[in-house]
Amino acid sequence: MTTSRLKSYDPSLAVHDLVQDLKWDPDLREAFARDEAGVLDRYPLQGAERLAIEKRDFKALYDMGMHPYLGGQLSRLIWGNDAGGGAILAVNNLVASLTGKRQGE
Amino acid sequence: MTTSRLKSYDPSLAVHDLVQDLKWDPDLREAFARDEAGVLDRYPLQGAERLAIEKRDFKALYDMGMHPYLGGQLSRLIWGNDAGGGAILAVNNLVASLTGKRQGE
Amino acid sequence: MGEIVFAAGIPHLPAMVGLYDRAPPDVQAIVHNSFEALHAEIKAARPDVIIVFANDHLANSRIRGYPDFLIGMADEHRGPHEWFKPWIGCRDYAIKGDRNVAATLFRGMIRRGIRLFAEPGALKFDDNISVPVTMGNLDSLGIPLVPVLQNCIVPPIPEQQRCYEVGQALADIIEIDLAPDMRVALIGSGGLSHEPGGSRYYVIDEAFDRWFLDLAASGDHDRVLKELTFERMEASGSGGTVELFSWVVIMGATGPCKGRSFGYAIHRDFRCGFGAVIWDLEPQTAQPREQVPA
Amino acid sequence: MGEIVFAAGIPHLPAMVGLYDRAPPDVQAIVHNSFEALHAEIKAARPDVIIVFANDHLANSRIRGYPDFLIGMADEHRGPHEWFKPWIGCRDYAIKGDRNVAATLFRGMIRRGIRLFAEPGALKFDDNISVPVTMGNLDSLGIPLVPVLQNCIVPPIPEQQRCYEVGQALADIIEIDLAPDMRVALIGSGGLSHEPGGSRYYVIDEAFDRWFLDLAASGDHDRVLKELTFERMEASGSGGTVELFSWVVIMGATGPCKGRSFGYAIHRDFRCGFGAVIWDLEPQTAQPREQVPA
Ligand SMILES: [Fe+3]
Ligand SMILES: [Fe+3]
Repeated sequence: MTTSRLKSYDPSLAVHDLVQDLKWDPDLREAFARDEAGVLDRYPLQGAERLAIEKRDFKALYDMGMHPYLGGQLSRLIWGNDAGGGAILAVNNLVASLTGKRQGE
Repeated sequence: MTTSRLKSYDPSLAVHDLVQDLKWDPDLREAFARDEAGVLDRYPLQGAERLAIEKRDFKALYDMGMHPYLGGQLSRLIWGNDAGGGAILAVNNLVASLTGKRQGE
Repeated sequence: MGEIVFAAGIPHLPAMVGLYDRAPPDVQAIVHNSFEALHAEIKAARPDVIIVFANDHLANSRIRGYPDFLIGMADEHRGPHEWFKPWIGCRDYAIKGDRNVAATLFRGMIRRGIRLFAEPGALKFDDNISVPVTMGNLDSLGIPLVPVLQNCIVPPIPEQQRCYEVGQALADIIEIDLAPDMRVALIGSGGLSHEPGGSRYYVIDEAFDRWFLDLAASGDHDRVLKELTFERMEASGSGGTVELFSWVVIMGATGPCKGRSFGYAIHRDFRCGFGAVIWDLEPQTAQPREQVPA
Repeated sequence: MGEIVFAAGIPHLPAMVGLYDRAPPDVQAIVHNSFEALHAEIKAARPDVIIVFANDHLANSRIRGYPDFLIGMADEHRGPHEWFKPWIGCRDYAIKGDRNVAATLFRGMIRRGIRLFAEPGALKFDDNISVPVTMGNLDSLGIPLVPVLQNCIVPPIPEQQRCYEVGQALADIIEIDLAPDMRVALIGSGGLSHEPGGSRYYVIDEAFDRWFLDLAASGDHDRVLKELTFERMEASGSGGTVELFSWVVIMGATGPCKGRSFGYAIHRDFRCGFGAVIWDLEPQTAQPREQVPA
């Protein structure tokens, strides 16, 4: 039985603003690809929050209360956003991080 | 018995955006003082709505659903905003428009 | 007195667009037939406006300032928004809006105690509006569309009872506030079972989907309100299945009536079950808001 | 387990600042004594944070996208906002915020089903926060302040029952979610009878104001919930008197307890009645949320 992560998410996390800004601002996306640390510096991320982003540790992010819908979008911002390629890689890597298993194992 | 205008206000009127923009933007305020018609042109005001603004006819604005709190602020944007001077003139002119009576009559 | 002349619920899975060509023929057929029916039956119903309720997916408002319902008042709606283009893989589109209908809905909801937010400028559309418009070629019909983006995933979420009430208010506005003889088509866009961003991203709950499609077509709204709970939908895929609240808004507007489905398709790469329902409205839908006992 | 150590309701009439010097001495004395009591009793209560609920007055959000409650998360709050300076005529101020307390309130309200919006950056303050801070010299106390701006005037409005529930949730958050031993002061800022922007701009309803001050000090929350209705407040001055909903939030947080007033002042140029109440909290406020039968 999986319980809903939605109702226990933490709306105050700064990572949510990061993902929403990245979606809305192509220039920021470009800066993020070129200099991720520089972009992360602009947000009041907690230490563990920032480390989890850097390590692509979605399980840690979700455990600290990141909203999963924005988690899915963060995975696409990192690994790719095109339907037939990057987005599939993003889903696979996200699921692997959350479950500890690679797809197909 | 006066009934509340609040619950029957019309949230879709463009005059609300005009007043909120004027509060938030000193440059627009300056433009409004210099060239009111030019500023009004930027908003999708209905004919009667625009005419009422031009004629300082607050009764007409309220009857078409303007929110009275923003009406009070529009009066200060027109007649003055300082506590001891313009704001008093604004209140008096607003009340005169709404009641058909000048203050002190 | 306006009238509801068409009502449907249909999922908007983005992968169904980008990965359509790679899907098996039987899956393609169900998707194709469902959107073809959507297009043809809307056209036949001759509506003056199409109102779509759909999950906003956190695309237009900060998560820390998130409205339950947000209506698009613009004269034209364009999509998909830039970042969603490669992800959905659909064509660009532009479809007329209807500022008057949107303003009437806005005013009408507020006066009925329902907090609706309104955006006079451009909204960012992802799969929510882009999939039904492009897969159903709704932009070729020449009928204006009014989008109402809905909070299905950011707590506190308007759940089934509230969504049904919003639908009842919508019916009331159509009947009382809209211009006389205005013909209205309604679409709820979202679902079926899926878990975007979750550990069960690839899990589709076929049993739930088939149960839901039967329920939606049954016209038994007492059961809908009792059984289509947040918890049940979350168990069938967190953060995605709850988009079916958009269908509940439409059910609230039509009142109980039976529907037709065009088959159910399951395909792992879509990461979501697919199946649509078009409801058969009573002629004139005399009392659309009254709830008939089941 | 945090604790509520101070609670008060006080009006924020802007003209009371700008036109104070021209007011008669007896009016000045009541205003002065009330704010002096506010300052002194907060200081004596040694709170770690002051939380203020106050009408937003359409200063921070579009009327077409208006939140019911909006919390300021910034590390510092400055005011008054530029356009309100000449209108209020008060001095500039800067007062510490508390990001952690604000985040805890934000999270806590959302998890308790109450939609709170949050702004991490600067909020625009008018009389709502500026009057209590400058007239009460709260910025000299060195205690951080967390503002919660409230929708008192844009329908649909959270009315007395909802405001009381929000106050109960606030008490629950203070008791359960805040750091142990955290001491909290609460202020409801707004009222009494006035009608800003209305035809009765100059009308003050003395009978209502005196009735309300007695009611607020009585601790009879059953009567508050039954009698302090939107309609009654609107009858005593539209769009202004309803700010007393902010006091109801505080009452919901403290639970029933008696209060002290510092007199009632009426002065035409203030365009609003004036009178404050400080509530006497039970020592330890053991069960602040349980409602004692009247
Ligand atoms: Fe969706
Ligand atoms: Fe006020």
